[in-house]
Amino acid sequence: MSQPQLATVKRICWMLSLVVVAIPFLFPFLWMISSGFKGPTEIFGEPSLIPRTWRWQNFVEVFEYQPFARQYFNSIYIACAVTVLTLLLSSLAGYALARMRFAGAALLMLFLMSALMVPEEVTIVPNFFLMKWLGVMDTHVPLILLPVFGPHGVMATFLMRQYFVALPKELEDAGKMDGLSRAGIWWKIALPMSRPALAAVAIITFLFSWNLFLEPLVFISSLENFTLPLALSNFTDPYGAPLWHLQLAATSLAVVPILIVYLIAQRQIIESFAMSGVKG
Amino acid sequence: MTRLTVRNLTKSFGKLEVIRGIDLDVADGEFVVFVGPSGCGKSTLLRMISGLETISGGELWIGDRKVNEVQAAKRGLAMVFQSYALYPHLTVRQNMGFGLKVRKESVDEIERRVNEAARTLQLDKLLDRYPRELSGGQRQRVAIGRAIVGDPQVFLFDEPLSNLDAELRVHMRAEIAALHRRLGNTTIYVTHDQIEAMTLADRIVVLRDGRIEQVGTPKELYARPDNVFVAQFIGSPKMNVCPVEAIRSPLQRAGFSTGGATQAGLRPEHLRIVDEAEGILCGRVSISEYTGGGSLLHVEIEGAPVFLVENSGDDTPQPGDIVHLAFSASDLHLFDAEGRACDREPELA
Amino acid sequence: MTRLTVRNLTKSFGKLEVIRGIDLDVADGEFVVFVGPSGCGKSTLLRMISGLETISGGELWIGDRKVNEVQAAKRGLAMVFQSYALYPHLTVRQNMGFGLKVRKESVDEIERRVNEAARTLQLDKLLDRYPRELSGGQRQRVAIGRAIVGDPQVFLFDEPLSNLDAELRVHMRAEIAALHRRLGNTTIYVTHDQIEAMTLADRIVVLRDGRIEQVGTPKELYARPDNVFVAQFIGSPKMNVCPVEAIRSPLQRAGFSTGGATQAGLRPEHLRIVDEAEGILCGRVSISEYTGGGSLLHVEIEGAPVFLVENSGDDTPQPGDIVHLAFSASDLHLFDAEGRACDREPELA
Amino acid sequence: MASLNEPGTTVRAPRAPWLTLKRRETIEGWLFVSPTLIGFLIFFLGPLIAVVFYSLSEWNLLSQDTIFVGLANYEDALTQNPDFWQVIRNSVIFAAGLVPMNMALALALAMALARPFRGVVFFRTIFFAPVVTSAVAWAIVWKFLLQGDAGAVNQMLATVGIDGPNWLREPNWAMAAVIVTRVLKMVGLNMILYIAALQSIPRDYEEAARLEGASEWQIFRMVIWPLLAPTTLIIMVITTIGSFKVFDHIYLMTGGGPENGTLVLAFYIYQQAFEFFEIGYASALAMIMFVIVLALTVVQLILRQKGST
Amino acid sequence: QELRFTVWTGNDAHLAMLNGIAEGFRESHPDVTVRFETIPAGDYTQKLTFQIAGGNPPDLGWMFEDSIPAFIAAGVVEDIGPALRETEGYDLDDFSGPAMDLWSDGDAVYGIPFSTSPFMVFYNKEMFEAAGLKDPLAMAEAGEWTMEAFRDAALKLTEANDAWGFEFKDGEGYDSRIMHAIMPPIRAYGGHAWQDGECGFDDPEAVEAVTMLHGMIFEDQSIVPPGEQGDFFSGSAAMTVNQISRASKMPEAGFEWGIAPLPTGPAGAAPIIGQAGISVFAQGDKKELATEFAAFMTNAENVAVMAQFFPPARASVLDSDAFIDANELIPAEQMAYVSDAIKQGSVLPSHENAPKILAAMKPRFDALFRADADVPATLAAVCAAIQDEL
Ligand SMILES: Nc1ncnc2c1ncn2[C@@H]1O[C@H](COP(=O)(O)OP(=O)(O)OP(=O)(O)O)[C@@H](O)[C@H]1O
Ligand SMILES: Nc1ncnc2c1ncn2[C@@H]1O[C@H](COP(=O)(O)OP(=O)(O)OP(=O)(O)O)[C@@H](O)[C@H]1O
Ligand SMILES: [Mg+2]
Ligand SMILES: [Mg+2]
Repeated sequence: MSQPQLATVKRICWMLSLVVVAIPFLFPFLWMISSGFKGPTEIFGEPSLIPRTWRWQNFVEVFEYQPFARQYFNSIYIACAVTVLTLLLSSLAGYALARMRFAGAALLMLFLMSALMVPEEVTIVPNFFLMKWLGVMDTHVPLILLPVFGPHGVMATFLMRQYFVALPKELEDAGKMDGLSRAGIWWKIALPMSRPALAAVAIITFLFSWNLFLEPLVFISSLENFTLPLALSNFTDPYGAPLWHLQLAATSLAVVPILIVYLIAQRQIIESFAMSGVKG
Repeated sequence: MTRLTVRNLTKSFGKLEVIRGIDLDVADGEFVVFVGPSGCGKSTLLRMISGLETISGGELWIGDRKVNEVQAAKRGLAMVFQSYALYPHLTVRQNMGFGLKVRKESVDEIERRVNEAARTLQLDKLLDRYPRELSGGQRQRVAIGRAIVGDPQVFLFDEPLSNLDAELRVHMRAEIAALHRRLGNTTIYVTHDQIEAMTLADRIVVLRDGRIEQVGTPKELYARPDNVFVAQFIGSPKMNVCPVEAIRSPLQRAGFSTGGATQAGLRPEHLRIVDEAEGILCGRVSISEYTGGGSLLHVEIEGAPVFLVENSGDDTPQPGDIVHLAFSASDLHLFDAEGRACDREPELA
Repeated sequence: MTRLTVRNLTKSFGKLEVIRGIDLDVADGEFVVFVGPSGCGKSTLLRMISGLETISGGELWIGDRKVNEVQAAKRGLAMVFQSYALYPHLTVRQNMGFGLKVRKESVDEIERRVNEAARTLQLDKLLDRYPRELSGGQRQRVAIGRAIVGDPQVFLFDEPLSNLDAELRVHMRAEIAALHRRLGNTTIYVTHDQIEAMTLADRIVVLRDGRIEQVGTPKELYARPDNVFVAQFIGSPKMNVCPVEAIRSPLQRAGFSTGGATQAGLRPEHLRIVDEAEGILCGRVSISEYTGGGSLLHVEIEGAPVFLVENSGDDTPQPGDIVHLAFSASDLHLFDAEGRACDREPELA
Repeated sequence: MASLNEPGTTVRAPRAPWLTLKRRETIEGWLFVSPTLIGFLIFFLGPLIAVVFYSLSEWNLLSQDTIFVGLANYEDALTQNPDFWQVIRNSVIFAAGLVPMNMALALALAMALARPFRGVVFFRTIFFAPVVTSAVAWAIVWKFLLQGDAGAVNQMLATVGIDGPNWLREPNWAMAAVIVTRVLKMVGLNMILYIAALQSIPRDYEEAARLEGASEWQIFRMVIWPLLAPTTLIIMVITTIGSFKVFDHIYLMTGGGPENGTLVLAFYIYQQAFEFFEIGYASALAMIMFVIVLALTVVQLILRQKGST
Repeated sequence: QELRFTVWTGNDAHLAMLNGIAEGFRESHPDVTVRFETIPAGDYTQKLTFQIAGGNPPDLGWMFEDSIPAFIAAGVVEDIGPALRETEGYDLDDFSGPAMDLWSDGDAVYGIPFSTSPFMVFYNKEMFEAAGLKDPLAMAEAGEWTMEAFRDAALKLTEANDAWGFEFKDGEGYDSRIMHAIMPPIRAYGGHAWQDGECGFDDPEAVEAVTMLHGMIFEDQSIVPPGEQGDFFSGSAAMTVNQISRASKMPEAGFEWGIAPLPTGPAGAAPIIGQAGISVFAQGDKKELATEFAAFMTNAENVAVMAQFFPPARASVLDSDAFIDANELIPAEQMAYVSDAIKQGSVLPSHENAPKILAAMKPRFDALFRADADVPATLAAVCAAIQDEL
């Protein structure tokens, strides 16, 4: 075989093996979406990827069973709020830690970093009482505050700091010479220049909030305040038995838009991860 | 009144003392260049003047205002950075107008001054481009434009040309010189390229390790360096320095007195290849580098380190050839054991 | 047998043709330098020779072996990268021994050859350091050391000195030359610095846009460039080129024939400042840059672009002065409308 | 005007103002970090300290009775409760299974997908997609796919003649199943991090090695892998901490069963706190978890220190 | 004023009925509205606890049978006994004795059951015919519907149909419904789960009952085994056990079906009921009003209304023809069995430490439901595991 032919054969084998590895990643999505169209009885029948009868009303029932649209909206707006707040605070603090020489900065950094080692499970109980004391049980306030200020927020701060440290300093010096205040430099120079890092932090933060499960489980009790992860595990009949067809239809509804957004933005997402300090 | 006065200025980063007491007076309109090897504190000193770096000790006066604790933007200076530091998300026009906008100048005024500066620098056609759409030289010019719109009393440049290629560097160097002649602002310019320093400066400040080694006009530094460091730093290729001991007998034979000097220096361009009769020093060519206009010879002289010799004649010696070198008394630099230049009576007299 | 033969070599990246048919013969032991402006394809050509880049068309022979489809490692060459590409996690010793180790040489043999190379390059004391603990020049030397331990037939260098500062560059350049003289391997060296090319090369290959503009010894290129491009590319500061029209009358007055030439070129170092009587060209100094040994004048000649003039005399004209310039006939370069050099009968005769 | 020649003595020389540039910077710095810092103190550090106190008491959430019991909770966990050690064992097995598998797969995928080729985007997307999918959805679907004989996985295995186990019903298989499905869910993130790291390694290294005759494997083993060490360490720390935090996945897939085979620490804490309402005991467990994670992280960081010198 | 009332149903028909009752209450209390808050059943107790501990308790709520003892023990549910006795026309004694057992302690009443639903066998008539078996209802009438008959039927059903013979309640018999799976046979064999702080799982009766179940699962393979799906309602199993509210699922199923009582065992009939009650929370600030509403909701009239979904515990309603005929899905002769079961049935075992007991039991039962399990030993292990909590 000549070199080019050999290369082609190699390429084909290579692609095939990638495809095989991809199956367990891809199949659940296909199966989930297809099952979302099946009736409650068909799900348990002979498995097949294509539903025998397409049960479109699953997707109607999802919204009738519980205030799913409302819950969907809750998840979106909470995730947005968490993302915006996290970006704001983490970039502020990250900027200061990276760029400003102030007494105690190094110590503060260490101090904050210690949070990365503490799982949320550890502090959830006292936070529960804190939220009770603040009178914000069964509201979305804890779901916004805890991610922003908890370990995840610290992680975001750290990532932003890493990125700012690597940014050329001269632009900021130029801003200083131009008469910008610190806040001005941060807002007008540092932030516009750190789009990749902001994007990366925004993505992880959004996902983090979007997928949050323990906190809503603990802090939210009324249906209309549910977020998606809770709602998804809540398609049960009044006695607690799961309504699989609805659950899977709802799961598809929850996952597909995110996947589409991801597909559209995937190049930027990977780039921003690559360009930001996420790599450590 | 844009004299600049520096008194015993010091700067420490933590325990590391980087600027160790600098005294300097820059006259109104003067073009002063800081040179020195990498890490000697040039940028730090400049940044202390600009206000970007705090001052650990000493005093800094701009005009008759002590500015130690004055914010950068309020010192009335403008700075051009090595990387140009153009805001990538703003157009050229916005970049140049940024400082004025921050200072809340009226839109008309900003427009007027940006246009004026753009005309001065021939940037008119580029005003609506983004920095990434500019060539290196154009960026450099925008960076200067941004500095001049603010009408600063003092210009600061930190290695503004080091990101350009050799050709462009020569060109922009001339432009900066022309600009200074036109505007006449007091200017402080940092570079590690001594050719740049020589060609631009009214006075050169040679820094080393946070201290000033010598201050003077380019000619003074070239002709009468205060010490070995300056002697070797100024001029290219650098001055050949060897222990007097190694060449004492040839020198004596030629009638040069060496006094108490322990080191002797000779610039490559001052060494002439001559006949054996006229020759003072004699050595073997180890390498001969053709440079077009001439060639650069590496000459091994017994007992001394390799001497570089610039030969502009067409009859280039080949490696292995024995050559004889001559120089005039005024081109011989003598230094004492500490590297300080020895007084040369012949010239003082 | 380490001749290198390149026949009509081409390379395309997708639709972009980067190397457009190169023919070249490199003799055994020859030191050939590729120069050319950035992006002209120097690195690509070198990488095609090394085997790191596939060959789109044409033939490549090393010795009498056609190596188009031979793996990089089996072509018997070694390469020194611009970034040195020293493995940061390995000591100098391990870096140098890496190639031998992957080729499963015995531990003793590796030890022996690494030590030998280290001695050649004076790296003995650094063998147990990590690359990050070395200075730029030392790293450079290790990179070369890594190349020579494999005892390659051909050395390839891709801008090996461009990360060093000016001083060190001069020094390392000499070292590379010395090494080549000692080892005598066929060497191909890429640089965009024409001084480096001039001083190192047996022959220089000037590339432009994927094509060879001229091949020749440094002297040939300097003295008899084939075209304007080469003329301006070789030599520093670059050759002054102006339309013949602009200086026709002075030339005629001086008795120089211009034939059918449309452009004339004069090197700054070939222009002499003379009395009005001897002067061929006359202009006003706009800038005078002091460079220590001499000065570089920017001379405005009416109707022509600014001429650079190198003046090594001590009596430097000041800006504003009127100067008269002379040059010898052999230093006048004439080019036709396409930029090709016109034959100069006087010299051929 | 004479005074102008001696700036040090001019009458206009002001005394150094209180608000020196340095002080200003410090004040601004603290202002910048204060929102984060205050939030951190209130919602993180405060609670963390509270946990220490809670852990010293016996406290039932429903009845709100609090009794100070000293170290009894710890004693109970460490010496009395047989479940505790099983939980620790499970957590360790979970981490020990998940971390290497995750990292090996992430690295393999990254190596395959770091350089562009036709279809690279497609594959990167597929491998990253589970990361953006909610853990709940992922767990629910896999729970379904992993049913005994009727599940899609076993059906598929059956077509190639393998009689798959009853995945979620046998303790060892259940552990394997939660680990693997968790790896599938999260490996994309590490893959991206590795891709980013690989892309930041100059190609020169690889090419230099290739020129010297190294095989692909040698290039990986002797050049790429050592250069990836810092990234590997970060990923290892993050993944290890993450593996101790896994809660939702297990809650939804196995509920800790069968036979407590997948009962891990995070879930156990949750169970004690929010199913049995034993706040004190749960807090003691949380402290233990904190210490474990802290110790692991410190060990890993020390290894890094050692590795880099 | 507004009363918050937590429920676990999100079913529109249920909520409509509840709102109707609330509307009725407004006749006497025009300024009172009642807001029914749905908390999903799965997390109900937990969320309710959070609300109480979080200082935001509802005024009233539905309570599960398995969580009420803990709530009583913690003192968070109000004793409404005195108030009910004083309420005019409210006949507390009308509630059947066994039904009230769980909800009262002496004179104190901590809740009123609104749903007392017996577990019945649902069966697929078509599959019984295909297996040539006698209808379970007929067997029951003939007194032949014993555990042996049940096991035998399950086996034959499995052989005759492409389906399992029997499915535990909702297919969750190995997970959240362990007690529903094992208690009917244990009781039928004369055993018990625990009594007076003593574990009963390792008594011979219980062992025998569980051994039978184990045999059905792994020897006969007539019960849907762990990890498999064999949904009765989609025709994959011939019999299941469930409460009558599940009859609402049957019209979709598309096969002939019926309900029969639980099979009898050596100890005779042992009907089992599941219960849910209404409690008033002690921390609420409108306890009196809440109590009044609880009384209103569980008076004879409203219990009859609720009977359409929730089998009542009031003897007067149970005996009424209205109740027997109320369920349009279930024929009257089958409803009679339901009625009987309610009156004679006993509630599933409960305990104030129920969550911990169940959690402690669960892993040991996981071990039980394996083909090679040693039943007596495993049950002994169950007892050992839960003894501390009893
Ligand atoms: N922010 C800082 N913290 C600590 N040390 C610093 C800092 N900035 C500079 N230094 C140190 O101060 C010394 C002088 O640095 P400076 O940048 O002024 O040198 P330079 O003369 O500008 O060199 P170059 O020619 O390389 O730009 C160096 O040793 C440098 O390491
Ligand atoms: N992998 C590649 N894919 C596409 N185009 C490439 C690739 N490598 C090089 N090129 C293009 O080929 C041309 C020649 O590149 P090359 O690196 O050989 O230039 P060079 O002469 O070495 O320049 P420099 O002096 O800047 O190193 C450039 O236009 C470059 O953009
Ligand atoms: Mg500097
Ligand atoms: Mg190149």
